[in-house]
Amino acid sequence: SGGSYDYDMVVLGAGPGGYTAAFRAADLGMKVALVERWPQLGGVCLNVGCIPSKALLHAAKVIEEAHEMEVAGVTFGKPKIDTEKLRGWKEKVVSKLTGGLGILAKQRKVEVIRGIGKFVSPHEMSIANTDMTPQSTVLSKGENAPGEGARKISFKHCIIAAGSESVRLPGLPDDPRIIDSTGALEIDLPKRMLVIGGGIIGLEMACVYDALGTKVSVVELTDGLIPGCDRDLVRPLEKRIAKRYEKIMVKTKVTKLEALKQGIRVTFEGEQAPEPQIYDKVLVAVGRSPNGKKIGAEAAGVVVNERGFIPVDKQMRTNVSHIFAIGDIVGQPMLAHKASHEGKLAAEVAQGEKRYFDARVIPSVAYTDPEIAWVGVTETEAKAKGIPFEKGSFPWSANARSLTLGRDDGMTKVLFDPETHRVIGGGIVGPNAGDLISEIALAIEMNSDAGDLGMTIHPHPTLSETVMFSAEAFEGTLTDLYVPKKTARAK
Amino acid sequence: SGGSYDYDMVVLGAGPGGYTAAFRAADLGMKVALVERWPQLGGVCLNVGCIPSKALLHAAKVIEEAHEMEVAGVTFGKPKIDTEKLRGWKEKVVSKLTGGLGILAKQRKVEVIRGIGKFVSPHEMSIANTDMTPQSTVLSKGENAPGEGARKISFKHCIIAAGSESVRLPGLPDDPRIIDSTGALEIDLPKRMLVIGGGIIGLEMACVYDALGTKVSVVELTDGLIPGCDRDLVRPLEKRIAKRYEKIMVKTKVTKLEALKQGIRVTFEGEQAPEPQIYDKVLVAVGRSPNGKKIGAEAAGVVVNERGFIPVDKQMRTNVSHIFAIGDIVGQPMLAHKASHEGKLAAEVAQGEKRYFDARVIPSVAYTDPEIAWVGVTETEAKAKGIPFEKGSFPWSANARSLTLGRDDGMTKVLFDPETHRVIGGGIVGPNAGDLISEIALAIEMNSDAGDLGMTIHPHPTLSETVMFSAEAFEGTLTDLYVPKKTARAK
Amino acid sequence: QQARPLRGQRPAASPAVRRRADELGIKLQYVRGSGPSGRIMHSDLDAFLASEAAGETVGS
Ligand SMILES: Cc1cc2nc3c(=O)[nH]c(=O)nc-3n(C[C@H](O)[C@H](O)[C@H](O)COP(=O)(O)OP(=O)(O)OC[C@H]3O[C@@H](n4cnc5c(N)ncnc54)[C@H](O)[C@@H]3O)c2cc1C
Ligand SMILES: Cc1cc2nc3c(=O)[nH]c(=O)nc-3n(C[C@H](O)[C@H](O)[C@H](O)COP(=O)(O)OP(=O)(O)OC[C@H]3O[C@@H](n4cnc5c(N)ncnc54)[C@H](O)[C@@H]3O)c2cc1C
Repeated sequence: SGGSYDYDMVVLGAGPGGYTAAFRAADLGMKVALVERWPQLGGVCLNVGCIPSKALLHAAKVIEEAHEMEVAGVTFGKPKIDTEKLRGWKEKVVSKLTGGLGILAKQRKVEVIRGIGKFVSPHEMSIANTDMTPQSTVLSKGENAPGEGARKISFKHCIIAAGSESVRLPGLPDDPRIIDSTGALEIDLPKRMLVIGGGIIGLEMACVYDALGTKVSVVELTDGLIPGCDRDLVRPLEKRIAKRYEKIMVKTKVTKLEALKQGIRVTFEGEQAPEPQIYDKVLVAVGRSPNGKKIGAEAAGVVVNERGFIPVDKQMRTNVSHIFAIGDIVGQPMLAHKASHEGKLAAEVAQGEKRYFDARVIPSVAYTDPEIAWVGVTETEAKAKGIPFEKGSFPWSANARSLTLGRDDGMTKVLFDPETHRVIGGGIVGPNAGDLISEIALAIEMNSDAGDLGMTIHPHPTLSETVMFSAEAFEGTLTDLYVPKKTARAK
Repeated sequence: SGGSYDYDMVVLGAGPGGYTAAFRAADLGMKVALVERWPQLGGVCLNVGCIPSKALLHAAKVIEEAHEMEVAGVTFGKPKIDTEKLRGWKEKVVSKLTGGLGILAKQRKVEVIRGIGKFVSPHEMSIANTDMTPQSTVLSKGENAPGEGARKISFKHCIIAAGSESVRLPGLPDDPRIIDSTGALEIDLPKRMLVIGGGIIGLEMACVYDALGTKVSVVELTDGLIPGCDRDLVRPLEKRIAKRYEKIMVKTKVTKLEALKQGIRVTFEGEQAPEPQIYDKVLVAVGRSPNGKKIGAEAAGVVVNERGFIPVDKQMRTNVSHIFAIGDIVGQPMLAHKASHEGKLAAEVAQGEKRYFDARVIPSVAYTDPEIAWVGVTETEAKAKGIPFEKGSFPWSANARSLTLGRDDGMTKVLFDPETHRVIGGGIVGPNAGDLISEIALAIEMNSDAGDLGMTIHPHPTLSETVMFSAEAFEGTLTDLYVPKKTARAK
Repeated sequence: QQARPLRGQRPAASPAVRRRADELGIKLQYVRGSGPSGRIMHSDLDAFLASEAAGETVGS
């Protein structure tokens, strides 16, 4: 039914953006091909991103929780860690999900084509054979070269979902002890490790290695961990890891990495910079760069900017109107749930539906211990942009559920428009923050105000009560804490 | 400022309903006394209910999670359990919270009066000294007797928040091996225990004792566990405990308990009834009965029904208009978050605000493993009452976050009005279900429809995504599973 | 004279709108909702009050 084309829709890249787009397109009746260079579907997220990292983080969490129960009279010995088995378990989780995607593709008659896809014209793509895997991608030099056995397919519509890859720092020695997040997921445990980059990915991996026994240091160029997140949300994490990790260096630059026999010698620069140090491993987690320059976009006439991102409109269309782009390759935030939401939208628009990207907010989560999640306007952003706001917050040290979990270091805050009392943002730090933030996301999308959140009965004892309490704190109706002077707000 | 009265407001009972009412009344400017027979504030919930049970359930959860990580290559030895230390930890959690309440009362200048309160007239209460504790209440025979050193206080308004107590089965032998939930929280571990009553409280305690090494059996009179909850939500729990517990007997009646030297001999009746069995302990968890008949209500002219409940209107007023009643003592569901919501409302109404109880839904949670939570219309109820509904559901075996937690036994479902597509109910079974249900509660209160839930971007990978997926499943737009034949719904 | 309720179903208003209607003594059945899917917003209560003050009938 692709008319004169082989397919109604070709999707390039089978990450969360791509597979979602392909499946939605198929469900809407299109004949769809999904082009992917790796042997399994799922992209970075399932193969070497969200999923394996969260599996390892769960293992880390259980190790910590078991340890913390000692004060409660439940004493486990130090766990024996079989990294090979742990790796195998993590891979089983991944393959269960990627295998599931393969089945879903079959059920929907989405044709999965293995190979490296490149545009050769506005309606054609060449597919080159490859034996690339998620693990080999980053190191592979040959990914820009046309492969063997190339063939061509044509399409009426195309969705580019080719994602991103780890940024490589220029001038690094080629040494297996210098790894990126993909390498870190192999959990070949060093004694002493440096994580370059104090963003979400770096800190998540730091959390895993620390729990598994590695002595971890973190170095971050800017003046704080998790740039973009409010400081008060990061503080409980900082406090916790300051005690646990060897060293956390902010405002510090790594100027040189040398591969020595006894380890990687790292030179630092900055106020807090230590003497050069030798680490058994160095994890480079300084960001991700889009794959826009590697797909022959010029042959299709698709504009790619100098950083490799593909500009799109509110319908996910590139400058070439039958070609869409979604996910990490179109810009920040580089998050799986943004990619899949956009994938769905692009498929629907290609099918002729009049839809636009009009979600107001995209939540962010760091699955560290404690977890940190935020959505909508942050305080930092509000202050920088002069957005008026007031806030209600609730410390988890006064939340019953948190104490029963043996934790008191969490915090929830909700930001409100001072005039309408509408929820405009929120942030949570503490166990399960990632699950809890969804309620605030829904509140924002539904135009809920403080009264709505505060009068919705939340079950007791739960962590989710802190969202309600934050709204009550703002309204001046909170009883679970004493907030002197604040008088109830009329609305 | 109580005019001719000692207090503007006297609150009888300092459980979640009572302390919330007292604090709110004080914040609204009233002179408040809070009468409580136990030495600490917090009522059943904090002292011998929600909080200690959840603390123990957390310990149970950690033990299970640690055990489950063996397949992932993280092997802990069998934990050493020091029940005295565990009890101490649990008590520390409780006293941190009850102590916090004491401080909050002081900060608000709420006068806490220790003693047994009884109405002596519509505007007066007598307070009798007592040394009752949360642990001694149930066994105490003297609670109906007027105590020593009684004094009288007068009030303009009163809120009755005297709560409930465990139902005692008639004709039971008086034996320390026959316990109620309060006794069970002492975790004096037997080898073999029978839990009478397959409701939430019984199953939560069963979960704790099982994890701590007791051989547990459960007997339930009706035809299933957790009556009132949809069967599909209970099934994963049933499956899990069927493998772990010694025996689960439904449609079975306990006809006799005999205290023998070697244990408690229990006689059963019903299709699946076994021979009489001897247990080291028997936990009676067959419900809770309100304390309405023990507060001298007749002296104030307050109507108490034959079961001990106090009828109230939508403003929580009893038949005597300056006397309110809230919480367990006014009826089902007997839940802490219902009590505190009502407490706030009653205080506001007493202060002259024109408010009504108009929350649409009150969530329920069983903190078992897996957790079960539901809110709004259940399928069972919808079918019984002929409420039209359609449902969208999502199995956690296809949810990435669940798999990274090493679990695949959860399920989420959301019920919709077939015409408006509005959310009318929902149920979740799986870890953290209690936290997750709040989003569905908010959706119901906000009149959200399937599109609202489905188009709100939920972070990946989280368990909260299953709420969004359920809405998409209903709408026919789900890509994370294949739902054949269903075509997208127009709205 | 009493206007007819606009709908038989439970009016679609959020908790805060319901609370304010309670306080103002407004029966939501008589209020037209201008929000998505006919939801009653705070502004609809304002409009309702204004129209009442102006002596207009609603529901026509
Ligand atoms: C360690 C780590 C942890 C993360 N954790 C989270 C998290 O918890 N939550 C979250 O939301 N996000 C997380 N992310 C980010 C998330 O993985 C990405 O945002 C998401 O994968 C982007 O999806 P996508 O569909 O845009 O592209 P990708 O997932 O990057 O998929 C692109 C796909 O395209 C294929 N491809 C590229 N070029 C070609 C070509 N020329 N021919 C054929 N195939 C091609 C690739 O092989 C790949 O499969 C994490 C990332 C990392 C690295
Ligand atoms: C084991 C267990 C677990 C539970 N778990 C949960 C849960 O997880 N979530 C949940 O929502 N609910 C749970 N509940 C139910 C919850 O505890 C009750 O719904 C809640 O405590 C009711 O609050 P209340 O304010 O109405 O009364 P209560 O908490 O019963 O408090 C009544 C107070 O009044 C005092 N009092 C009574 N009579 C007098 C008198 N004459 N003079 C002075 N003081 C008096 C009592 O001492 C008590 O402090 C649980 C209950 C139990 C037993």
